[in-house]
Amino acid sequence: MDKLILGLSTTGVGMLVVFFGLVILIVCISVMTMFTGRQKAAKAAPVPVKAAPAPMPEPVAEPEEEETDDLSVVAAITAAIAAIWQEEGHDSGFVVRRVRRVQNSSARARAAREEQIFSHF
Amino acid sequence: MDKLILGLSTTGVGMLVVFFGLVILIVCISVMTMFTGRQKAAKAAPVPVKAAPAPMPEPVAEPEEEETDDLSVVAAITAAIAAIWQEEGHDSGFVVRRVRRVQNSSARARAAREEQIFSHF
Amino acid sequence: MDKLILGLSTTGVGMLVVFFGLVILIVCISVMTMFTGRQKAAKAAPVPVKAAPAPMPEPVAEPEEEETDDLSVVAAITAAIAAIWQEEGHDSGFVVRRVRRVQNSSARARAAREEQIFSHF
Amino acid sequence: MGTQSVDILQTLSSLARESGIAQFLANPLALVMVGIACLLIYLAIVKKFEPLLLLPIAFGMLLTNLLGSEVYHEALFAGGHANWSLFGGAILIDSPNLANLKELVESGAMTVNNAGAVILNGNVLGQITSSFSVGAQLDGLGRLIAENGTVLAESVPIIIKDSAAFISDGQVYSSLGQMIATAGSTITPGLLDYLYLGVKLGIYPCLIFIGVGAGTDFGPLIANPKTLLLGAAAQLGIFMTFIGASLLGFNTAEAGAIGIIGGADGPTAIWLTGKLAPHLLGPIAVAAYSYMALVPVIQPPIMKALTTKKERQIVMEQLRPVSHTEKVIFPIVVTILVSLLLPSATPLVGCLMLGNLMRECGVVERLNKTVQNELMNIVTIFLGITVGATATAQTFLRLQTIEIIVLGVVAFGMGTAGGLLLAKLMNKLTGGKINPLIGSAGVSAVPMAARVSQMVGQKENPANFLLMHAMGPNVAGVIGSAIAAGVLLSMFG
Amino acid sequence: MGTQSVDILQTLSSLARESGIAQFLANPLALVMVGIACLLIYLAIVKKFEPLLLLPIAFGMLLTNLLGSEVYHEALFAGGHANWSLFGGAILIDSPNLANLKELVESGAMTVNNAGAVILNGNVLGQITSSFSVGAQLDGLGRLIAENGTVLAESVPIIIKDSAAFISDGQVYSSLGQMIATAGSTITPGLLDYLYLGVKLGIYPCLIFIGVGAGTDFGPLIANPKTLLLGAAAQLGIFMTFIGASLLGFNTAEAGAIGIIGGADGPTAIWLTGKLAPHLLGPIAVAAYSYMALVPVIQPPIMKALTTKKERQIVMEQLRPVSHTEKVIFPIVVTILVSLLLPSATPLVGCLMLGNLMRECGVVERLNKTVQNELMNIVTIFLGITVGATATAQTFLRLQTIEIIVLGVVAFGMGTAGGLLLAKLMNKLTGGKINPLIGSAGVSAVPMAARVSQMVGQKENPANFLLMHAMGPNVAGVIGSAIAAGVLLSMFG
Amino acid sequence: MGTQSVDILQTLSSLARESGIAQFLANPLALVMVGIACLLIYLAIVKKFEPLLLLPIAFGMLLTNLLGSEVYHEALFAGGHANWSLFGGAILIDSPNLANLKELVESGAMTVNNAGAVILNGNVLGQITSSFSVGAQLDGLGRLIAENGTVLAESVPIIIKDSAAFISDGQVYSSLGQMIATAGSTITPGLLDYLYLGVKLGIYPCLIFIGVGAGTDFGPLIANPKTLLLGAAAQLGIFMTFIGASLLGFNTAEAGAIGIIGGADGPTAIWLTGKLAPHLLGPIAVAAYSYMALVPVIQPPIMKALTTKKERQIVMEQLRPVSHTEKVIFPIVVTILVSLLLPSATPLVGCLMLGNLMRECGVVERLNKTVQNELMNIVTIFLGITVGATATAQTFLRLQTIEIIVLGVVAFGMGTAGGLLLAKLMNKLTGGKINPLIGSAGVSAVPMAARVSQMVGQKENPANFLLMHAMGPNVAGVIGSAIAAGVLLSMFG
Ligand code: NA
Ligand code: NA
Ligand code: NA
Repeated sequence: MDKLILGLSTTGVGMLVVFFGLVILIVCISVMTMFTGRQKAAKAAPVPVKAAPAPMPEPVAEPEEEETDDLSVVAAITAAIAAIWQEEGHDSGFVVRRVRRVQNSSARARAAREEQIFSHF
Repeated sequence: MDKLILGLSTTGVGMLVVFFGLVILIVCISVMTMFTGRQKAAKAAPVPVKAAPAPMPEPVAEPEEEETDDLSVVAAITAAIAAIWQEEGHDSGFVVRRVRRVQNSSARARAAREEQIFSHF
Repeated sequence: MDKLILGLSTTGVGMLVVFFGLVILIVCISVMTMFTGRQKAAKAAPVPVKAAPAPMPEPVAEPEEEETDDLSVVAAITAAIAAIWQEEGHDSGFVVRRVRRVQNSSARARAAREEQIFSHF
Repeated sequence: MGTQSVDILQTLSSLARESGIAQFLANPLALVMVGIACLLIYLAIVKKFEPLLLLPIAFGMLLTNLLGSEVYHEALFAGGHANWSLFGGAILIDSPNLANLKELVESGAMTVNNAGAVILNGNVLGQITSSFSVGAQLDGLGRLIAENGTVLAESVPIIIKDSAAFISDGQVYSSLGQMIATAGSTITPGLLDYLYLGVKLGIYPCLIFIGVGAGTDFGPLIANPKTLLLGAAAQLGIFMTFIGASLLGFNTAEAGAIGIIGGADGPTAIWLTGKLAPHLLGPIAVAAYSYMALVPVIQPPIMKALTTKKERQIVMEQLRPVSHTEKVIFPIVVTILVSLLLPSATPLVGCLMLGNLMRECGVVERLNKTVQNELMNIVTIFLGITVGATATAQTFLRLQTIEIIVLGVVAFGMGTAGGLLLAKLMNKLTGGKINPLIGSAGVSAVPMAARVSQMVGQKENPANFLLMHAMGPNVAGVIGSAIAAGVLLSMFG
Repeated sequence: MGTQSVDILQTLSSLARESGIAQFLANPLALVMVGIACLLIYLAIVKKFEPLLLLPIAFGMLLTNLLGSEVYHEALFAGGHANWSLFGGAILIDSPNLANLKELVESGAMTVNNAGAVILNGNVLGQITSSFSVGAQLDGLGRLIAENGTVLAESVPIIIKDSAAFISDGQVYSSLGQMIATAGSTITPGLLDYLYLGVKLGIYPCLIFIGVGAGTDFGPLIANPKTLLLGAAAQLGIFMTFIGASLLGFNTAEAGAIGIIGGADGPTAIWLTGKLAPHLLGPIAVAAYSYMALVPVIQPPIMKALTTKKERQIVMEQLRPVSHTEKVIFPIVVTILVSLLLPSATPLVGCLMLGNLMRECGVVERLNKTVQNELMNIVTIFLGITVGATATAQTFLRLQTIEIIVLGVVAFGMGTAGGLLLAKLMNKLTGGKINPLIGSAGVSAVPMAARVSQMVGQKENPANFLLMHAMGPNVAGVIGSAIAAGVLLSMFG
Repeated sequence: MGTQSVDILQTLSSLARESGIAQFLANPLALVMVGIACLLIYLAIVKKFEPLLLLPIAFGMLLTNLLGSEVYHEALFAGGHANWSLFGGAILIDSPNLANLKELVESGAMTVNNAGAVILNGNVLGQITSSFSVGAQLDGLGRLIAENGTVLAESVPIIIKDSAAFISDGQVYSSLGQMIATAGSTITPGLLDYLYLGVKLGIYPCLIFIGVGAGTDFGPLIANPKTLLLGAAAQLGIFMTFIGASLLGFNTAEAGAIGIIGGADGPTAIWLTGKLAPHLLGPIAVAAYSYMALVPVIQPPIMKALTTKKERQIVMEQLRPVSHTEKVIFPIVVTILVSLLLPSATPLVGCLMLGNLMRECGVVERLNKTVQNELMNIVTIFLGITVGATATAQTFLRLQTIEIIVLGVVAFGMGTAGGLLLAKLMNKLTGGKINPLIGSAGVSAVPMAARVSQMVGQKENPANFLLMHAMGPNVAGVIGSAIAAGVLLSMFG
């Protein structure tokens, strides 16, 4: 019986603290959003385009570099071929796949390049 | 003389243990092969294709990523160009080199992707 | 006053040692250059081409792999497309950008490959 | 010729005595553990049960149970902390006259009570926690002197150094009752002993959390902050399991460590268990990672039982976009807030948020990449293999392991139910805007639990895309279980 | 029901007492530090002030000042070195009768003089550096015995272990006068305590220097070796700042550590400060990295003030190509030469040159890649976060931090001036072949200072490309400040 | 003015006394070592002798022999184990009256015999392995008390802490007879001291073996398991060299460490030498890696001498394909089997097979990639540079180094011959199906030895592709030499 009481009181304290912490966090996020989120979101139009229609979340572990590279290769080639084809007058059902990721990748590459300019050890 | 006797007996013990260990390993591999290898090998047709005709062993240290990327780039481009050429009717001694490695690479990329789906930390 | 004297004498000793060290280094580099640099530089013609006209120094921290890959992809594609175009008779203002880096990159890849042949752990 | 062939035979027989076969004959239970390790390897590779951690765990379990391999020594960590003097080569029992010890113990003159006090002829020599320095001292003549100066023994037979051990029959036993050393022996630490220090000192779980933070997108949570409540509700499983474990007879620290399985978060579970009940690391880690892999099996029936078909078909409105600024400020706010409330959760939450800040700030891309990949991979291997190494036959093949396995399912189930029920309530309060299925994602198990929400939802309504909405409670669950771990550590640490 | 609700209330009130809020109320200065940490995070992310290091430093500062987080403990490093026995769980004051201690101290019977000697009734018990083993011994009866055999105290109230602490009012204070522990307590080291060992033991800066060497091209310096002189002249800032710091009342070791800010080289500054004045690590690291980020702001006005428009317009002749052989021999020659002259600089210079040899030799490309990327990134995170963690309110919120900040600007300015003035002189001596602007690059801050030279030069003459010429003094400055660090360590270490 | 110029001169003369030049004048042999280090750097870079390890080894050798650099201290590892107390700052001789010590030693009253026993006036004080705690105790009055309570000395002049040192002329010498410290001094450990712990504690070789396993394809061996016998026969070189070394006067442990050079496997050699004869690490590592690079020079003449032209022309039939399942089960079977037989080989074989399992299982690709690349590269640098650092003039410039170099060639030659002869026998027994050239690949040296088989075979018959067939014995040799190392460790460890 003592053990049950101990368990129940622990549960009480524990759930109280967890809820209390996360409720305060909700308040903080709401305050933060009030100050930064909405206006910025209006200004920064391209950001939502990137974030919103994504049908899959970015997984916890990032995709392997190899995969990323493959994708950018595919996209770069597609773009190159498309350029040639268009200049040559072709227009036969050419499918450009996964171009979305390239934008992401080049954004990262840009960030990385910027970082190289501003930083060292 | 004592040292020679010690040396010879050490050699005796040592070579005996080494041979004993590796002979048992031979037995184990043979048993394992009996249960798994032959049938599976028959079933899994594509695996031997990959492993058998390789003229060079995979070195102990894997090739650098850069190199791998270069190779997949080469292969991807070759494939892309070949596709264009074929559609345009060319057929002049086009050499596709190192396509084998790409298959390997994409197999790895596939494994990596699968891993992302099933696992996290 | 004691502190000032201490400070000045420390400065004297410090700057003396720093200058002494670096002057000796100048002498050593000059001697080294006498023996190796000039002749070799004459022999190894392609090296200056790589080093001299570079408008930007290699930063302390190397560019991200991603960036390197992008560049080699760009260059490889450019080269591939150029090859097709030339064979097809095009010659319209085709711009080959950043080909310099590829040479660098392939030199590294070559070094890496060589290393794989000669070394293991 | 004669001498040398005798030498060979002697050496061979000594090798045979030291061989794994001989040691397995003396301790056949270890073979059972080898079998369990092979089973876990099978589950990791063929069934793809969280292989990134279960494979190293299983291989560590294999190595530690291949007797004689000497890669891991429980004695070095006896009593729940790293015994540095044993690492440094201290002699476990360091006495000129070991025979005396046996006599003293056998005659009943020297006893150790439950509290760990060593009693000789009715005098308390001291607490066996670190040494005799408090309460009794050895003088240079080898005599044992009590606090008040009384000579307790003219020739003291034992010096116990830094090891929460007790003595019986002239042997030293760990607090778990396992024989950890014969008198006079020293230990040469093995590879896994050194690597295990990263678990014992709480380093690996924090480093992994930096990588997890760098790989986590808190956008869905910021877009819809009230889903944080679901991440709180799903922690119910932790505390329900705590009650269950207490009732089964585990002490409070052990019960807390078992409960945290319900957090469905590997590094948090290992971090807390390493502090509260390190002797249970093996079973708890195995249970946590196995159940995380089984989330798609465990959750759907509970989800279907607790929700109606109509609820499961609810399509939620699209999340608002989240600005870069919000994403950058979020980790800083969470770190400060959680620390203000519950500083004991700071190491975990702080590391998670450091990684997330590296991800979102955009100016340290090379650090971000490294913490998510190489650092995380290296630490994962070291963590997995050493956590596995703690699972020896003596600690694993016990009734309590089965109890932990059973309690683990309960933990996951209760957590799922807790999240679902609050989601149902929120559904009612918001007039049907929230699909209760996203509540189950609050248990963490990122991103599996969110995918299960998506899957179950889409089965009822193919146009239903709950994934992004479930990611909110899912990542909230990580923060929630870190806070719960902090509470348990504060209360029972 | 009554008992259990009481339990809940008691637990909650205990949690509230331990909460960060309660601790901030008791120590509100820590909140100021949290604010400073947030400011530094802002500078790192938004203003891009060397974010690779300033972000981890700022986050470490945040974690350490979130009171109760227990991720870093100053006491473990009290006295400037790692106190291993405290890491191992030693009790700080280990006495059967703590009340006596307070009495003894209060009655004035026990005092500690400036030299750290503990004096009891006029007898020197010993130096508080490691323990009482020199000069006085505790016997098994708890009595303190002096060298000559005199019994100093029948029942000694204290045993101080491995901590350069002193005792007052029954509390232990560090050499900085901060209370580091209450009597009888032990410390459970946190994550950053363990990671900080890499700074304290001098490991991280050396590993980073391997990566820096692997990323540095010494070609421009080999092509034009006389630019090494500029790298020497720019070290003037170090020694001028040393004088300034001395005059402001810092002791010689501290003044040396502050002076090294003028070296404009992060790892060198942290390496030397870790050895000479570890209690100043926080402010010095923050100052060094902030000013390195501010080089484009600090240098141009000085450059314009000390050079004429005509000088700034000088176009330098193209550098000769440098052969592979020269580049490979260079690091070996530098290592040997610097060691012959000043062995105390070998760890830094040797590591720099090992990395450079890996880069240039062309046969260990995979090692070269790893030291420049993953190894450097991992170490950078650990270094940054732990250096930040040393910046507690007690050590950071002092007048001396402001003095260090001011002295840091002086250091950068004087270094810039030193390089410029020698470059002007060389310009005269070479008949106008050298553009004095490249002198300012001698302060290191690779490659920012060289870019500033390029930028200022191009503003006067758009056809002026000084970058490669400025890279010579720039990388020379790295070697120069490592040598200066060696001199300071030899003289005051 | 006068005072200050005197100060400058004093400081400069003190810097000159501490300078490398002054130290080389006092110890010119170190200069020879610098020359040898430069030669090895040349071999690594220009001749491409295993540069991945030889370059770090040579640079470590350079750093350690640049006197005064203080990056590595032999004393910390005197007696073959890490002396933790010296790491912690213990004073080497800690006595109130050092003059007494000299007197005692000079008068012959205190002596140390070969077994390390310290004898004072005919009484054995104790074994100098850890301290005087066994056999004799210091009391609080500084007197030395023997086991039986006899006061051995009224005022004992020495306390030796955790260092297998002996005393002579008031100085402490290591077991190798090198002076390791003057009385009263402490050691500040340097960078390589800390990094060397990874070698000393056996961590690095195991981690490298995980990477080697992940990079090794055991397919050819599984396809043709009888080639395992060739991997066994080639270990003959190890034991023949053991005999040779014994006859040259090395003790059994040293002879075992020298013999393992014949295993042609770097990590195995370093692992075993670190355990059996750490003072020989430098020469053995240099010999092992140099000869591995020279395999294409050493093996072909032996191969041609022991085989006929006809044998060398034999074309072997193509290997059967190996299934994924077999490749996954193989590492688990090998780990269990080797442990059953010889648990002392488990750390090496287990790590090799863990890496291989990661490679073959296909579900932990990110771990596989990291252990093969970043983890392996980082550990390789640390291993190489610290193994090189052990090669000081005192340990390297001895006759025994030349003996080891000579024995190393013998080891490689005998191993090659052993493999070839068994392959010839198998050729006869199988009716000519086996080309004896693949036998030489059994020495390990993966993949160089297999390439040599291919090369020699193709020279006689351009259509002869032996590479895949030689990979079987080649990787078998890795397992074989790990088992041989286990046997030697069991017998002489
Ligand atoms: Na959770
Ligand atoms: Na500098
Ligand atoms: Na071998």
